[in-house]
Amino acid sequence: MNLAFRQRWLPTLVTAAVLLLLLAAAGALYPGFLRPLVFANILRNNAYLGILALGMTFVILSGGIDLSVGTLLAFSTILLARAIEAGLHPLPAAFAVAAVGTFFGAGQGLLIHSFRLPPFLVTLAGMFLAKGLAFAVSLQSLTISHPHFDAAASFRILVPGRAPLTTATWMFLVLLAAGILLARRTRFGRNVYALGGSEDTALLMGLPIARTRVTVYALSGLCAALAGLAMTLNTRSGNPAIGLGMELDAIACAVIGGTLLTGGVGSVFGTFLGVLIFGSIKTALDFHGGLDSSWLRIAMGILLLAFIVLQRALSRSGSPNPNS
Amino acid sequence: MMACRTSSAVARSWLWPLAGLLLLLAFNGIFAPGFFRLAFVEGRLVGNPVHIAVQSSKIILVAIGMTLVIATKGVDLSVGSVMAISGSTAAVLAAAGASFPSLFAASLAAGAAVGLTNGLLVAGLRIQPIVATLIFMVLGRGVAMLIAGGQPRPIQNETLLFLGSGHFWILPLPPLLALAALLATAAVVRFTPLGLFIAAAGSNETAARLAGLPAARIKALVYTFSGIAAACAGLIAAARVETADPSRLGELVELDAIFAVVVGGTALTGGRFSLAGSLAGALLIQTLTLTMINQGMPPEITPVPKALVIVAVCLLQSGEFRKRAAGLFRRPAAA
Amino acid sequence: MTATANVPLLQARAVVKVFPGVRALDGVDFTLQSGEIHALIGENGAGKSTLIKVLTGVYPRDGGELLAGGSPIQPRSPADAERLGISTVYQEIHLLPALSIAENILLGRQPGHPAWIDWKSLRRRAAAALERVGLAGLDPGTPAGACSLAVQQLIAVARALDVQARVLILDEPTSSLDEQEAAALFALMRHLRGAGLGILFVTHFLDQVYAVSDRITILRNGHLAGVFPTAQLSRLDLVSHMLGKELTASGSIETSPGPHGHDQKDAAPAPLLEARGLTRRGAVENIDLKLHRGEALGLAGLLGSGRTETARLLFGADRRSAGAILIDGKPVPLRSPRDAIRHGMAFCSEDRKSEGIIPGLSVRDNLVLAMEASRRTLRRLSRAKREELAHRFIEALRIKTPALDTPIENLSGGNQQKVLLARWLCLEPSLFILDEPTRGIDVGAKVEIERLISRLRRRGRGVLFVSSDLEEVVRVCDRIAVLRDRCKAAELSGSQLDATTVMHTIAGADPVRQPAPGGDPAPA
Amino acid sequence: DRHAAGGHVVGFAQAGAESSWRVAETQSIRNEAAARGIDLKFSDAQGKQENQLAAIRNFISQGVEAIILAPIVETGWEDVLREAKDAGIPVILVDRGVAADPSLYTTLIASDFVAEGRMAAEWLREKTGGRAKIIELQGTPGAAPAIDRKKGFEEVINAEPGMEIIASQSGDFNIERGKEVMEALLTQYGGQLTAVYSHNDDMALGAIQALQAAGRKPGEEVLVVSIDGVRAAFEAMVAGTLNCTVECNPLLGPMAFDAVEKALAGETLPKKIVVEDKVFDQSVAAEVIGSRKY
Ligand SMILES: Nc1ncnc2c1ncn2[C@@H]1O[C@H](COP(=O)(O)OP(=O)(O)OP(=O)(O)O)[C@@H](O)[C@H]1O
Ligand SMILES: Nc1ncnc2c1ncn2[C@@H]1O[C@H](COP(=O)(O)OP(=O)(O)OP(=O)(O)O)[C@@H](O)[C@H]1O
Ligand SMILES: [Mg+2]
Ligand SMILES: [Mg+2]
Repeated sequence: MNLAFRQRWLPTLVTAAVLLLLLAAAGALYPGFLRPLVFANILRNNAYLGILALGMTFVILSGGIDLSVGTLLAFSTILLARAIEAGLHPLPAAFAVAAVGTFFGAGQGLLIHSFRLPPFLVTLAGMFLAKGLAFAVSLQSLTISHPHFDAAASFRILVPGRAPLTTATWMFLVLLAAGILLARRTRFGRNVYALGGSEDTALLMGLPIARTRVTVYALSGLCAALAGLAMTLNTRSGNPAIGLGMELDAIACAVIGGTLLTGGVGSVFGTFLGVLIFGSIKTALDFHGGLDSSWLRIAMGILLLAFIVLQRALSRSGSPNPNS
Repeated sequence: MMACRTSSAVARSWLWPLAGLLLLLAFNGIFAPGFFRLAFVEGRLVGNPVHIAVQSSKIILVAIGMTLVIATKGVDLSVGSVMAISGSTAAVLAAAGASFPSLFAASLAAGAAVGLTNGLLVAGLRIQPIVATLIFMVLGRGVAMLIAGGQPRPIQNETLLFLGSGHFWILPLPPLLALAALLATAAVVRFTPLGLFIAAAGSNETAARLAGLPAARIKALVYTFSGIAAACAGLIAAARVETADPSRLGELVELDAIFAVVVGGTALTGGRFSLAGSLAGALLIQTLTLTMINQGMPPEITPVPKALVIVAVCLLQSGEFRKRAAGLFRRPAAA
Repeated sequence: MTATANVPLLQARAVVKVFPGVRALDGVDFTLQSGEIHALIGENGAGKSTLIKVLTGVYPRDGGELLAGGSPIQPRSPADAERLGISTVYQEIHLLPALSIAENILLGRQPGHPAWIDWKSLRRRAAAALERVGLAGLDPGTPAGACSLAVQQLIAVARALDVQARVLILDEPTSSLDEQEAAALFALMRHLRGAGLGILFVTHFLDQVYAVSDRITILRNGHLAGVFPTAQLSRLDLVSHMLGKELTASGSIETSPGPHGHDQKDAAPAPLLEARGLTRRGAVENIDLKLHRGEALGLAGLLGSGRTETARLLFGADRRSAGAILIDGKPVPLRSPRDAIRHGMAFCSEDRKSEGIIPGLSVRDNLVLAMEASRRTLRRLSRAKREELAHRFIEALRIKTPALDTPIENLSGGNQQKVLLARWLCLEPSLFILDEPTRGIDVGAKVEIERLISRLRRRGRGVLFVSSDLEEVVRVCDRIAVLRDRCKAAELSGSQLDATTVMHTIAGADPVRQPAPGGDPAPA
Repeated sequence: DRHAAGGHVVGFAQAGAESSWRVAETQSIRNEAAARGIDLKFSDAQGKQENQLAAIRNFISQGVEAIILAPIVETGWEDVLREAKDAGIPVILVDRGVAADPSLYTTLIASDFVAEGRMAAEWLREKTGGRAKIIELQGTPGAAPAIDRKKGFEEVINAEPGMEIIASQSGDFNIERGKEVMEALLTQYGGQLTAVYSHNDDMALGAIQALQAAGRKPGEEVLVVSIDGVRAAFEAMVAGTLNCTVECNPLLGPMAFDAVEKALAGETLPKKIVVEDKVFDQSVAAEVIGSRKY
């Protein structure tokens, strides 16, 4: 293996290996686990999280962080529900919500960039703001009922094994593919890596820093809105109180997938694997079903920890330049 | 390279949250008559300023540890769960009849153990701090629930209860304790080389290691300290309401603490920290909460002003913003 | 060059730049003609890099004007400057270590559709760009961070050359290059000059100034100290203008106290430091070294030959996979820099940006850091002591800083390097490992460092000296170990200590030519 | 065979473990399952609806025979419930209804939160003769019990000219916030205050501490009413600091499994089984406290 190949693929391979190990272990322990249906459910149940983590990956790659995505998702769901309730057709409503999310993110990006504010605080403010706005739209959750929306929500393609791929799943997969291309194949994507690697360097290389940074947060806002859309497709309702702590889950997925919080290193596909690891652990715990609330949390923590440590150990033993 | 910071601006970054705090207090002074009224009840001082001080004690305690952790370019999300563990441990031991010193030691040891584990994961295994401590946020909550059996436990130890609601002369104990801890930490950081080491390890770990600093040990130490600080906060918070609720104690405190620290001028990129700033930040956040209650704001929209205050303080702190704002005022004059 | 004296390619008039506490540029004029190589010379902190950053829009200027081809320009960012045909290699190496070499060269101007990147032609173009700077063999897919500093510097040059520019600015591009690399770069520069480019070139090597430049602009303390055709300015005058004082020919700028130390007392039987079979997998193999008290040992070799790796292993900065290190004849474990420091070692890394300075901390704190770390107590050095140390070294090394508590990243590159040297000097180490300590340091300070080394030797300390400047290595050292292909190839001493012999040994004097990792060794 | 001998496999999708009330509910259901030899698959959603949805799907794909769901909100269950129905798995809802087609679930076993609020208000009206200045401590904004308990309470109060809510703030259903909010409100409204209404016991306990610290006499001069009926509330009533608590019974295990067994036996059940909530005040506290399990 040459250095270039290793540097690029090793983290992903290691993460994939960890995922396979996890699935194998779960399959051995719980007979019904390794079925298409269960996979389809993991995808469907984590579609919203995957979409959030996708946007988050770009933000983290650029050296930032976005804490607002959880509540922005909630705001999007309730806004959509309210809009449809007010008589708007779901399609323009969805576009409007996506636009609101994008603007929200871009606004944060503008603040962060033009005044050199810490992203952590700005998006923390964004988190509070979106929460307040969500409750301002409606204090209670709203059911969405519209024939076209219901059609979209009930659409599914059954793959062998009667495993349903729903609209939300498709949204996730399509966005994932787009995200991979965006990160790998476009100038914007590469500029994000450069910006996260070193802002000074990116500036001296003549890269468009302002545009890149604002776009990254706008993209994250858009992803949050789309995740909200996926969530409403899953629940056929808007809920202002949802999304609690989701930003942390999204960050965790990105990081498990090999993205470094210091920026500039990571991949969108890695994040996908991270989401699958996260989702599989939760599913495996549901299959076990014998733990009480306290042990469930402890087991969740220990499993996550075990797999992260394993990932570290594997990538360290395979890395070309083991440090210290 | 490109940042043209002057050292005096770095040293005085805590002035801005203080300015924010004073502004907020001024707002209350004008729009909430009687906000500052103090009274004596049974020989003790009560009133909003006292409440702010008492209610922010736990945030201050947590923020002390958080400041040092953030200075090493890390973050500790497990503090809330550590509070729950420490409070539950104390409650359970007290119910079993343990003496104050032993339950105090046990609680702090529990906090230190979680902190040390975080530190080893971060410094030894090089797991990213946000993930390592996120895991302990989930796991620690489970441990706390396990210790307390899932139920809130009454605190049955007089000394511990005294720490939470006792008074020294006319002043409530919790803020005094928090302040003492802050001053002690500030003294250690100032009069030993530890402060320099923490900043150095946070700013450029490789360089620090090559200069002979035990960077990994410093990190582990800092997380352990954060665990202990959070454990103290847990004891005081639990003692103040005479109950340790394993599922609620310390909930979301990490956000408040990080807010206090970062608003206080400590950079999340490491290398620069200010304990005084964290103190100002903690008081700011609690004053804000109290102001909103005082203004009768519907609880569901309280997050909005909170967001606005965060942005405002950030902008005040931003040299870039001040420059532009100054330019805005200068331009018409020039025309 | 008189023939081209029509409209200058790039011109600065009375440029002013003020930083808190310093007027970095104070009314500086500068003119670059097409078809010339123009050297910009000055002491550390004279304002060279600042001028370049003003020219390329990194810093907004506080006064004066810029013109290109006679018309005023207002570059607001390096991107603007690039659009105006100005391509720049900045002083500190600015590459993205996690990205591939190819991307580092072509970021921002990747081939392909405006949005899509065509990776295949990107790699091809990068390979071509690498070839121009003599790195033909290098895989463009390798992450840039895995390359040695010298290779990185060449990659940065390759990036600048890829632009269709009329002006090329090179801020200390040769600071980590060895002579052959530098010579290859000069050939390239001459070629570009022939094509009508104007090249602005900063270096602290006077030889290089005379080797390539047509004109010289000298800066002193943010002021213009003069513009001269190179052919009409003697070295002595050049240095006088730089330093702002008259020098007599005997002023020891070129000649420094050489290693008269062959009279070292061989009384001490055990060497101060001995390495036996030092090996780190993938880096160096089986290195044997001996360093006696009062001796300076040089490490010479091509880039990538393993000098830095050897130095790091000796200091415990990396784990060795085999071999032993003995101090005063006793094996010591040396598992970390801390261990090494405890045994009296000091190590000045070649990469001051990522392994040296601690940004955010003041000059004073950076300076006393190692001292504080080496103390066994939890007591801080007293404030007075800290100030005293800082003042002493600021004076001794002539460090130019507005104040003691200026953040170190605000110092010029050379002054940062001096602070790092001071960091170790105040520890009074018995064994000083210096990896490229003179990188980016002005002539005056270089002499100062050479003096310092001989002073250390006289006091019975040992010095391990790594430098790409062979002349310097020969001047400073009593013995030279030559590394080739990550193994020790030879050890030279006594009469063998002259640059040509060392060069031949490095290149593999025997008929079997060892290809250098990045290209072929240019003919001597 | 993973099925318990002679028993059934039942999944329980719990909302979280955020309060002693919730923990008691979980305990009751787990204990009852153990007592009946039922293999219970337990999932704790940690307060997140998305986890709960995932848990139900995982129960379905595992092939459980019945599902008990304690929904965290009312909306958003339509699809999973339909999936369960398609798979032939009866779903028993506990402690909160859902906004979905009633044919999708077997039955709902729950208290009526609005009625609880109403009962608290009625007790207060009776006790004060229709004259009170009340501070209300709300639950977490947006939570169904908070909304409904506020609604029920206001229904009664608004019809009563002598009763007025002078301030209403959220104490987030927890003791610490309850105390903090009360401290803040007391400096402002302390003079007029005659009663405190809290959406759960924990906040009421915090408020009592705040009142005491401010030199007031909760239970005597300031009446304190709350909802849930946890053990600590009874202790406070015995101590005379809390006046009344409306029980919201979390011990739903027996009822839930009765329903499960009936559903599995093919019997039809009423769509709603209302759990009778009782009002307890200081007069009965001492007798009842011995029988409190949680
Ligand atoms: N970003 C900055 N902030 C504050 N002061 C600065 C900054 N950059 C440079 N300076 C100051 O400006 C002066 C000129 O620095 P400059 O980097 O231009 O020197 P130089 O001639 O390039 O030196 P060297 O040869 O060491 O690279 C120095 O005194 C330096 O301390
Ligand atoms: N051509 C190359 N391709 C890839 N990696 C290289 C190359 N040259 C050096 N390296 C790597 O760069 C690092 C430093 O190299 P090394 O210590 O061998 O350099 P050196 O002999 O000090 O030369 P110099 O410092 O002048 O570059 C090592 O990790 C080495 O593996
Ligand atoms: Mg320079
Ligand atoms: Mg080297």
